[in-house]
Amino acid sequence: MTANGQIKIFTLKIDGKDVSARSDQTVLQVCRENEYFIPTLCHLEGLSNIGACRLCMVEVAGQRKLLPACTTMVSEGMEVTTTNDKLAHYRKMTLELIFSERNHTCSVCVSNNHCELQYLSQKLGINHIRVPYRFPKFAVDASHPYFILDHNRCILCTRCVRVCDEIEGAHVWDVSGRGIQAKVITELNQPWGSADTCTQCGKCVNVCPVGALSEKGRSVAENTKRSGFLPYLTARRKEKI
Amino acid sequence: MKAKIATTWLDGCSGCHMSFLDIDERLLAIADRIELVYSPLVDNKVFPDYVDVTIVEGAVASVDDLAKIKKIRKHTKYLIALGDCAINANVPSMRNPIPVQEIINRAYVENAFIHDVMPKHPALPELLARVMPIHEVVPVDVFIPGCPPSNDTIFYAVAELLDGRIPDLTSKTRFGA
Amino acid sequence: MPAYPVKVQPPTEDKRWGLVMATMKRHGYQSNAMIETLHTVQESFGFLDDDSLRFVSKALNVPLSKVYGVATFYHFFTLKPQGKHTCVICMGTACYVKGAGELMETIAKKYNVHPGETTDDGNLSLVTARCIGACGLAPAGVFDGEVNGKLTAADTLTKLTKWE
Amino acid sequence: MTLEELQEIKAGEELARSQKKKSIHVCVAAGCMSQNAEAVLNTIEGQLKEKGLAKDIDVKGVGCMGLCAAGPLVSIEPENRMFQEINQANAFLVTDNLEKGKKTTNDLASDSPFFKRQYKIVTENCGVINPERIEEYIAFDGYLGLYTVLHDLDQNEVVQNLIKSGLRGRGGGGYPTGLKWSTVAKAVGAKKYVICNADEGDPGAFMDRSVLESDPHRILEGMAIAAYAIGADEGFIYVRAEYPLAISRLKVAIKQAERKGLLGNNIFGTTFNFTISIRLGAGAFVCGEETALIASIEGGRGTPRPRPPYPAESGLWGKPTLINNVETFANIAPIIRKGAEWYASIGTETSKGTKVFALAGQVVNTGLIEVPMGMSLREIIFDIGGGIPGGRKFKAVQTGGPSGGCIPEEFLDIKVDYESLTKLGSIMGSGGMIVMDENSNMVDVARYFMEFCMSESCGKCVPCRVGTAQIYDILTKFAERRATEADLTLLEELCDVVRNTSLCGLGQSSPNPVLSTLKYFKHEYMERIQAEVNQE
Repeated sequence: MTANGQIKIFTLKIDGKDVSARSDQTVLQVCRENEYFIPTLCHLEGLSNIGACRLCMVEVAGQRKLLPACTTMVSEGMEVTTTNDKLAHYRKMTLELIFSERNHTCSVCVSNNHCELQYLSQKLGINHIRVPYRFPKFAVDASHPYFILDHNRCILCTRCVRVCDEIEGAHVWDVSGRGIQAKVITELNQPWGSADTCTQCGKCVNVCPVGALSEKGRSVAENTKRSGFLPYLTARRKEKI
Repeated sequence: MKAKIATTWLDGCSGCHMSFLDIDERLLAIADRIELVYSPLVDNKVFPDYVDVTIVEGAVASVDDLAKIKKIRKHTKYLIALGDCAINANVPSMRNPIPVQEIINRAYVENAFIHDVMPKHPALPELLARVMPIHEVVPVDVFIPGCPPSNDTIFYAVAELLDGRIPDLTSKTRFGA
Repeated sequence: MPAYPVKVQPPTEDKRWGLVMATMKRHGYQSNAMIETLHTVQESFGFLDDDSLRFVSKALNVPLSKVYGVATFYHFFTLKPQGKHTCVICMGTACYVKGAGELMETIAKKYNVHPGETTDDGNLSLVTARCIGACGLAPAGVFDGEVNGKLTAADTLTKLTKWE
Repeated sequence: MTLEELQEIKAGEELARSQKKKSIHVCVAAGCMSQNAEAVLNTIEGQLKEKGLAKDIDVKGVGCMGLCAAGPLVSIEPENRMFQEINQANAFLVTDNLEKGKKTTNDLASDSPFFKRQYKIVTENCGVINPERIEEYIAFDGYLGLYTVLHDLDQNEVVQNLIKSGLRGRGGGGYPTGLKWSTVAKAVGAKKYVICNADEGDPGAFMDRSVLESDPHRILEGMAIAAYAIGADEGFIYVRAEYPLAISRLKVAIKQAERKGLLGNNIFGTTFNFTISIRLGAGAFVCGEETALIASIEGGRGTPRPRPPYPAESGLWGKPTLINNVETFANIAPIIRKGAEWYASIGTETSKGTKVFALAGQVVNTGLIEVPMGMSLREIIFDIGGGIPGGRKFKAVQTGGPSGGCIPEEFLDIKVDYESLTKLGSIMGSGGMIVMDENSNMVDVARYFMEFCMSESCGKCVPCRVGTAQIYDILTKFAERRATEADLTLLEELCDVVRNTSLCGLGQSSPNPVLSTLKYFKHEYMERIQAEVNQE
């Protein structure tokens, strides 16, 4: 779907309403374009989609399983349901699982009031977490001259890993271990400040949806993220090629 | 008949109670509809046999907290978890990844300038291995997140309950608000 | 492969690096040879240390964090040196229903070591296996490479005592 | 290689065999190997030499004979007299009794139901041929299927044959193999790959390993036929590093096939080229999932990605890729040789052919068996398996490994096929079958499998990463009798979320052991719910 000539225009139904879409669009893109609300955390416009947070699950008529809107391409005549009781329940539960995994203490978090996780919890009507908190023990890495990494707040969306690899081209970040033991690391799981490959560009910090990555020496109110540069950056780079 | 209201705190900073008091003169508006039967703010030291609404601030951190909340639940119709500590154990729970003895030792021996002794008095309640939100111990009817929830939020919640409705606070408050 | 391939020198003079180099060469120094290469490193040196990970990263032109991510994803790889002796207890389903759990507990208790760890004196590594395929002999264990079946707690401790 | 050369090899083998009076087979698959089968082999050879019989009696190591619990196993052919638990000290029992007649203490009835009730297709050469000699495979019509395909059938005919045979994927899902092949065959692309999934990760399953160790050429031939049918020229076998014997025998087999021109360029004098390389797994169950397996072959972390696109369309390095499991490939050559109709005549309406099971746990005859689809669980466990040892009572059988479920006694007469097992809340899976007796506690069993899924979760998607850990914690509460009614509700809800929202099959199926035990053994959960303690 790279050459313009191959792109087709489809008509599909979202929550019963007809909408049009380009064949190179994902269900999520079309839903957002038409102002249907679908929660996401791992997705970020400008980065590759990995379908990992499972918040954007939607129903597609004729499909036995729920599908992540971020990685599902549109097709002609597709019928998408973006929300119903079941989807709302699953989204809430998934978000609760994220909250229970690490130590998300909003009241003392550097991202309080400008955090995507916190925002979604309110938006989805979560006022308490029913699954028990796991309270794992994690350290804070403040070795970098400009930035701080706090694993306690990390939700493993891997936006930092992807932006560093796909946009900055440095691949300082990756994920180590697996399952519930997984965590983001820099180079050989060494202090961030000692990672020679880090260009200190700060993209990872700005795409982090939560308080896991933040700027040093800034107050909570000042630690807002700016991820809007991403689509711009990808568009500029495409121009150059 | 006036609604019997109780308030209490477990492991918290009493900030939620301060916020509650910030309702200020609006308290007068509901004063004739409620009877404050038990609270840190009043003299009664025995929890009554029947309470319509108990508002609890703070997390469950000690054996005393545990016994207290179980007793409260038994004698309360609507139990309200007020504030993040009550709902997600918040700041008190930040000790959870570390073993209790290590924490106490750190606080009272290693970091003590004078009197570096472990506190040992029969009146001191034993700490639980981990601090828990209230709903992990007993069922909770209404959750009012926030650190602390604003006085407006609390007033709205109480007013709704007095009118016989379970308040919907989704748009009014959230964790860390 | 980099545009101008530069042969990366191994971190030490150790002859075993030759085996590692051979594996990489066989795969044309392509980045997808990483897992095969790590296998060879572990076979040759017993575990993967930072120096070897750095070397593999450089030689195959793979980011450090990616090498680390891969090395820690697969449970076959270990980043710590193993003990003088290794005791593997099979925790496959067949062994489990025949009491492998109790075997494991007995050893863990006596030697104060958890599965996947090595005793403080570096003498014994206790390892669990998902299934060593000796289901007919359940519960089974591997003691320094030698498979033993139909184990009892007493058998196991007798074997381990010999290593003390 | 030509057909004539193939036949020459076969004739040569037959001649050599006819020149020996008898042959002694010693099982050298992993189960018996771990009990010193190699020494038994050497001892027998030595004894025959002493007796001056080395010329007349052939001794060879063969693949898995099936009854692993009684190993090391030895047999005298052609009369198929079997011996069990042979070691260096009692090996004379075999060499002293080459003539029929005298019973020994270690005789094993080769006409017992364990052997007689089986139907061998996949394992037809197991226990018969020396896995390290390509000539023996050829002597049993090996590579004839490949020849037939290359010379007599076009690509579509091969695919149609597979469709007609009704063969379904033996890795677990049961997806129709012919359909899968035809999808990859139709995918656009000059470069395509064939991958053999030999990352047998189910704890308690060792079917694939046995086949690889006992008859590796069968897999190579199956892969080559597949490659021809879909238009691939390169193949990979992704095999667990935990299977060193299987790996070394595969390496030997590949080398032999290359030398004989059965792999490489212009196979059987045609334009068909095909090479196979081995890639080692490194201890990650999730790599059995096809997109994770591909990620691993590409050298990365074995994390699955959302499908579509399916590997058939965009697989290894983005190219159309066919992935089948070991047992599936092992069925291919017989289907080609004996015909799709023959194959389709075996089994049930929806599930054709045979299935290999690894029978283990609390059952008398633990080992490897192959039976036609549609045999009942009761026949498998009680006739072939010999029932429960020690006069204890049967409680449940666990099929399908960590993705499967526990089936209670009331369903023992169900005919085993893909659909019937799924209906019971379990799955066929790759073929692990663990029998549990009355002493097994089903909550503990569920917890055991959940621990497995938790530590094998790749960690990419939230429901599987956190959900399995939360479910495990709740099951621990049950095991320790700390659970409440609320925990039971939460357990059921979590299972539902993990099943319906996880990214890959590992996550989606991970609640199965919990759900099936909740379905059939709920009382065991209820018994562990903490009595409401005094709240004051």
